[in-house]
Amino acid sequence: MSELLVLDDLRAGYGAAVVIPGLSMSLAEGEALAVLGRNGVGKTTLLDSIIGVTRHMGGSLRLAGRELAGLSPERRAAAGIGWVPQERNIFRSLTVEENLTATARRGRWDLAAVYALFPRLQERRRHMGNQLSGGEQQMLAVGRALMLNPKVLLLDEPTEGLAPIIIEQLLAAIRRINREEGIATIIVEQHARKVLRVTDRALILDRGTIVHAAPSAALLADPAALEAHLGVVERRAAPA
Amino acid sequence: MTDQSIFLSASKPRHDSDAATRRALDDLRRVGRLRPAELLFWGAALASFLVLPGSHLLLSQTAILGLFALSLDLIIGYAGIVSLGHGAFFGLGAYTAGIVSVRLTEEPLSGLVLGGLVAALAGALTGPLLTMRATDLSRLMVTLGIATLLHEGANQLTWLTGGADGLSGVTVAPILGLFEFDLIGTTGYGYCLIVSFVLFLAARRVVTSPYGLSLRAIRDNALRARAMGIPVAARLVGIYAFSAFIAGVAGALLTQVTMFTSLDVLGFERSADVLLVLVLGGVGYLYGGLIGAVLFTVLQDRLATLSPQYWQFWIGLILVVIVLIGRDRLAAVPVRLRAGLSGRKAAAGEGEA
Amino acid sequence: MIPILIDGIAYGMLLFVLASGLAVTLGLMNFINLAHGAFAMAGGYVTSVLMNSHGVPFLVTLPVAFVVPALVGAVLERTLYAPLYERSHLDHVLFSIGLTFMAVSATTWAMGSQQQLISLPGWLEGRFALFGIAIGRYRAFLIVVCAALVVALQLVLTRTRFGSRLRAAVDDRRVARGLGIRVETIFAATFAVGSGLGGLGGALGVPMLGLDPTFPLKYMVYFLIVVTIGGTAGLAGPFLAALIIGVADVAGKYYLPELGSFLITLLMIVLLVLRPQGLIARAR
Amino acid sequence: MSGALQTIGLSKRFGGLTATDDVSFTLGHGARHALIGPNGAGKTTFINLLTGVLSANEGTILLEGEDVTRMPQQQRARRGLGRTFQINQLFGAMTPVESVGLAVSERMGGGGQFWRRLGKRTDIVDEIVELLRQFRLIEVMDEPTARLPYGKQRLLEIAVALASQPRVLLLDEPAAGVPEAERGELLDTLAALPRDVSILLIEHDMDLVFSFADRISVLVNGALFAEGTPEVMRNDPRVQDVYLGSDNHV
Amino acid sequence: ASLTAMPAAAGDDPFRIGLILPMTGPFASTGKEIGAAVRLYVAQHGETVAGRRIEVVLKDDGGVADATKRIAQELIVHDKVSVLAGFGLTPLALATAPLTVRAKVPMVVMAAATSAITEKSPYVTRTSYTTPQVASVIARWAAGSGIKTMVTLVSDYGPGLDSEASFTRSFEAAGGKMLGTLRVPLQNPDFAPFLQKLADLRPDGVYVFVPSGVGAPFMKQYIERGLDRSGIRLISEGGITDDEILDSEGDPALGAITGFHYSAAHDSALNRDFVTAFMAANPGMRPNFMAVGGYDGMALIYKALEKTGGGGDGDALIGAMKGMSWESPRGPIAIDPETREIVQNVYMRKVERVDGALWNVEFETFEAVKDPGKAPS
Ligand SMILES: Nc1ncnc2c1ncn2[C@@H]1O[C@H](COP(=O)(O)OP(=O)(O)OP(=O)(O)O)[C@@H](O)[C@H]1O
Ligand SMILES: Nc1ncnc2c1ncn2[C@@H]1O[C@H](COP(=O)(O)OP(=O)(O)OP(=O)(O)O)[C@@H](O)[C@H]1O
Ligand SMILES: [Mg+2]
Ligand SMILES: [Mg+2]
Repeated sequence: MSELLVLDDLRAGYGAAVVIPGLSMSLAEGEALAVLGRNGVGKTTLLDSIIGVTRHMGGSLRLAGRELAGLSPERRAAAGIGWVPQERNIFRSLTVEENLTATARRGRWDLAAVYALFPRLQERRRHMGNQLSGGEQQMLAVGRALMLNPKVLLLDEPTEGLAPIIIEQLLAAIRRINREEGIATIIVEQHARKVLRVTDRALILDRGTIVHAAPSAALLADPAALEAHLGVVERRAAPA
Repeated sequence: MTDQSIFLSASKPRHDSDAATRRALDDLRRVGRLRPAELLFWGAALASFLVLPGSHLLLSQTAILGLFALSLDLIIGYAGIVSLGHGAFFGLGAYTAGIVSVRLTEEPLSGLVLGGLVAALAGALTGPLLTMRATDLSRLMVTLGIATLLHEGANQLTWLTGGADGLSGVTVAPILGLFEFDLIGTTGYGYCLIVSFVLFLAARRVVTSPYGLSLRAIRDNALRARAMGIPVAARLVGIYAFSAFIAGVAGALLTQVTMFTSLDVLGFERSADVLLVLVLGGVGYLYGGLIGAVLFTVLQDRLATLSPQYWQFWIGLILVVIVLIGRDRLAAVPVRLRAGLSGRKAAAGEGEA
Repeated sequence: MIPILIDGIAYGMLLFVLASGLAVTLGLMNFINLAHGAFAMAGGYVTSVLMNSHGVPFLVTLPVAFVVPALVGAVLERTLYAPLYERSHLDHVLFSIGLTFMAVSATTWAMGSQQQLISLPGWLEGRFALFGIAIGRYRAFLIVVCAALVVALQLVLTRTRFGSRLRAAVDDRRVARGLGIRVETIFAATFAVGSGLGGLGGALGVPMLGLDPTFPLKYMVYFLIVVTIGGTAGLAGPFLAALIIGVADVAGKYYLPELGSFLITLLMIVLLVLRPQGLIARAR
Repeated sequence: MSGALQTIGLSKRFGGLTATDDVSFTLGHGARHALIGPNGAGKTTFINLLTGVLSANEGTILLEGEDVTRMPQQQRARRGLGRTFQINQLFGAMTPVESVGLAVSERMGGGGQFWRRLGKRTDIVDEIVELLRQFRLIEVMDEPTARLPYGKQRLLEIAVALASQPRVLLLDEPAAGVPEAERGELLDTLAALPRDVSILLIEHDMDLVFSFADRISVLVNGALFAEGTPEVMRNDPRVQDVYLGSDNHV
Repeated sequence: ASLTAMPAAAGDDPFRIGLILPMTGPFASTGKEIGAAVRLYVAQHGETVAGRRIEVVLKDDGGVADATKRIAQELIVHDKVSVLAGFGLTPLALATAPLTVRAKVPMVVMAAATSAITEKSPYVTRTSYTTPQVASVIARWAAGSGIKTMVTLVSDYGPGLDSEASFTRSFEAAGGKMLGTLRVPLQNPDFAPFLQKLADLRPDGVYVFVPSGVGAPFMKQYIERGLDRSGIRLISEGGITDDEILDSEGDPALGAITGFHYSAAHDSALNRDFVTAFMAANPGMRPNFMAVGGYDGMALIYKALEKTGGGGDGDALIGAMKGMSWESPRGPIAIDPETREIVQNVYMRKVERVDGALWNVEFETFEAVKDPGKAPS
């Protein structure tokens, strides 16, 4: 597998605030990477910096050998990055269908394919973006990114607000996309266990730096690490 | 940590919580804290009265303009309502005071108060039009429209307002029967200063009160404010009427020191000027209007002598430049003065819709 | 009755022609551009100067009256307007009023404060009878031009992806860029078109309104009323609004003269209070 | 007897779509009730109807027995109906202290007072601090909310709702965006609320739902589909294939 | 005399004239014309009168009443002016008039035209004109030239209404019949409804009073609707063909019949010199009724000062002004001793093209017209 996306000492933040002091990682074609971490450690900032909507402060990032550092977000998107922002940011004055088609690029993922994955969206396709339920917006955000037919998918908490059954379908779909279409994926998630099941490798961030990197399977089987870095413990039933 | 109800905990504060409590108090009070720079400002105002007798006439009009701009700051900076027609209230106050003097009494204070009240009433009546699901644009146009109606109305009701010729025959008795309005304008200026100061204190109290906080909240996110039980519409109308009151008093002051009033008090130019004044001084910290008025008067003087025909050009240029540089960034330049006066972190956000 | 109606429609068309550009910049791009009148004025001067000083025929000047303001608009957009999209509406108002003031003085300086008047080609002068009703030729001409404009613009906005990309960019610049929309280009183009339309409107307005440097301020309210009442969903709204206002105004002044000067303002206030988003609003 | 909150034949239509379909539902006093259902089932709409953000086409809403169907939001809130939003609704320019403080002072009827000064009453301040501590917001309490990381904002969202001391609390996916680790604490906080506060929880995190709720209703296509104890619901095959899916997370 | 606010050099005691004009804002053109005329007068007649050095202190009030009042006050208190002059609009004059009573300072109104102004203070006099003065003459002329029925079409504001009232009074007094009164809002791009009404009413003639800027588009639309060929005669107050903008109004203005107290085309040696000198000193500008008002205002002050032998006392000056009469570019004029109002000829004019430019050519004169607005004493 060839390296598709390579970050080399990437530094980024907002205004004067450095959130990512220098991060290096790489992602192979068709590989799925989980990015974990507590609140505010810089997961979103990492994804936003890859698509280029934060302040670039140094370092390089290459997509299929092409330097992105200098490029505007729209150029990076064109270069093959599909982005699902954390807060979904559905275009409220576009219909569901317009949301999907406005930014679409030719490829395997077209309206039919997205509607097949999320039949719900088809039922709602005349609705305005702000007339959707939280989960529907989430589906739309994912569908919108897929319609870009990207080389790399950036998913910022894509399962948030989705019903369990939909989550299963989505994660399965993502898995399939990696395997069959060779699209690489970075998933930021709160539910460590859920994503570790469907990703190849996992990174744990703290204060914008990688504090733990391991194959997903290994991390899944290592409660100690999860506990240490994420404070995740087997839940006891609540009192009362 | 959660072994007991959070609702009881207020009664038994923890030892480790003192530091936190202090920080919280600090944060809450920072808006209301009286800053030395404020004393400085009013000191300067007083000094201008004693030191510059020659400019009392001009200073009176500056003070009036400042008071007017302050009232606009209340709705733009604190209620987040953009208005192109605030002149309506100024004009109402001006005409009321004039008509009171012509028909009822020449005693100034009654004209002043009535002017304010009539404007406030108008504010309370028109306020609701601006609160229901209105957008910035619709507010802009509705306020503008209301001002236009008043202007046209005043133009038509010649028997009451004197129409386009203006309302002459306004005479004002000595204030409290003691201080007569003199040609040099000393009484007038003193009068304007005191009234402005009192109303400023009132406004300051309002914006630093829980009421003021709720206004900031509404401007920020009305949906959440409602869910909190805040009667959004009522609060907005309240501040709008209060602002109208101040604008009305300002108008009344103008009529009384000029002993005349005419349609231009209701004109679009007034509303535009006062907006400019406020922007010159900075929106959202109450002193903007007052400081802006001083700057504006100086500018007007300089520019008008510089190139009378084209002074509008320079005013325009100033506006453009101010906006391009960014009003918040400009405001950050004299950080000390501004922070001193407002006590607001830049982070607390510029005050506009 | 009928003549009044026709006059009203024609007046409405005039209003629409003047406001169509604003319907683009304000309506679609959500920039409260009070300086719209300045672009209209530019178009007007282009036409009057070309006709009076260079004897160019009226129809030939119209395209120029579109192109010149469009170019000016494009340049200003890149240099001055672009940084302000993200800013508050108050900033838009202040900035564009300032720009208007500058335009007014600058024009007074360059062109003098006197009225610019142009004489129309004979075939647009006077009136002709249709089913026994005398209609001003020029007014009829306006009606045709507007109808064409609306249809064309509406098609571009609804039938092409341009429309949805534009609205997406307006809704959320940051994410739109992140999804590959060339926001800068789209905005520049749209703004240029808006300014061009403004210019065209100004040019078409000269024969009826005359033209002098105070034009942008004198008619600002009219542009704004049309777009605000019409709503920001596209051009259909403003078109409808212009018709309503035109007819209401003419009829009002004819049948209830004493209300004459209040009618439109009242109408506007009522409509805006009932429908703050305008007649044809975009779902929000 | 009518519970803390009750609806009778409640319906809401958006154009052709029936988002809430003749829902008759009772939230018992001191209930720990969860409302689950597929995306777009109508859960948020239901809450928006209860709180008055949307007005119903048909049906009645009773709050503590009182008909509030036509009552504006703020009045329902003042009668003790509190909520959190699925998508954060916060005061971006205000600090957590101010946000929570506002809620508290409004509850104490202070918001209408334009003469009092902020931060005069220390008992209010103590309450604010205590609440912020519980939600781990102390260290960011004087930062502008807009600058807080999303997770912190989620927590503030709940803290603000609690500050109004609602008698009936409607939580719309409170855990969404809260990291797994902190969910436990969130859950504990909710569990620690006084028993007489009645809570309706909407959540897609089944671990949370099952450990919190003593009763669960399932909403599908706007209509009540099933209701019962967690055990019953978890093993109800119909619920599994419309909502839970194959592995039901416990 | 320098047009500045410079205080006089120590020692000599100049005679200061406070000139308040709208130099900025929508009425700036008024200030421009008057300012230019005043400058011209001083240039032509020297800087010293009866031994006093004349110093004109020019201030801009932007056409806003409270500014005018304030400036007048400052001029009196600080600059110690002996005469106030200028006043571009009625409200500006009315705002200041009461002040002159207190300060005993004469006030020469050079532009404002509402009749009542001179009644507000015994120190006010005027060198412009009054609306009724002109309107009444036009009415008499119309009645006298076979027009039986009229309609008035005026801008809906003070001056317009004054004009309408006084025209109606005089026209009916002269036996004519009014068929209706049309009032056009100031902000009104489209005259269609009013012109339609006019056409419906079918009068012999229509009397029009609109601000000068509005004149051109009005006449254009008047012609567009073919009313010029409908037999309704268009007769207007002179403002509609204001000399300053007349030439730019183009063909639509040709043949327009107006009545006014001054035309730059007035046929007299004095006027020809005045116009030539004025246009030489101010390229691209043509003196209009404002200019002549300012010119004559200065003349009045100069003559009064000579009469008082340099005495600056207010009562003496106003006394000297009363009954003053002299030859002005507009023809013979005088100040009515009772009312302090100007008495002057009013002319009927027709717009004609004279060697390439449009001019108001006078064809009939009504001599020594007093202001009918005042009770005839
Ligand atoms: N717009 C902004 N301006 C300034 N600082 C910001 C901004 N957005 C985020 N930050 C800071 O950057 C840091 C990282 O935030 P980020 O949202 O990337 O964390 P995260 O891991 O995505 O958190 P979460 O799990 O809650 O989404 C936080 O400390 C936050 O305060
Ligand atoms: N303003 C609106 N106009 C039209 N349809 C709407 C509107 N708001 C919501 N809907 C539709 O109503 C249905 C119910 O929406 P709701 O937000 O209540 O679902 P939900 O149960 O909260 O879903 P989720 O679990 O994804 O939040 C959705 O299908 C949505 O498309
Ligand atoms: Mg994040
Ligand atoms: Mg929901």
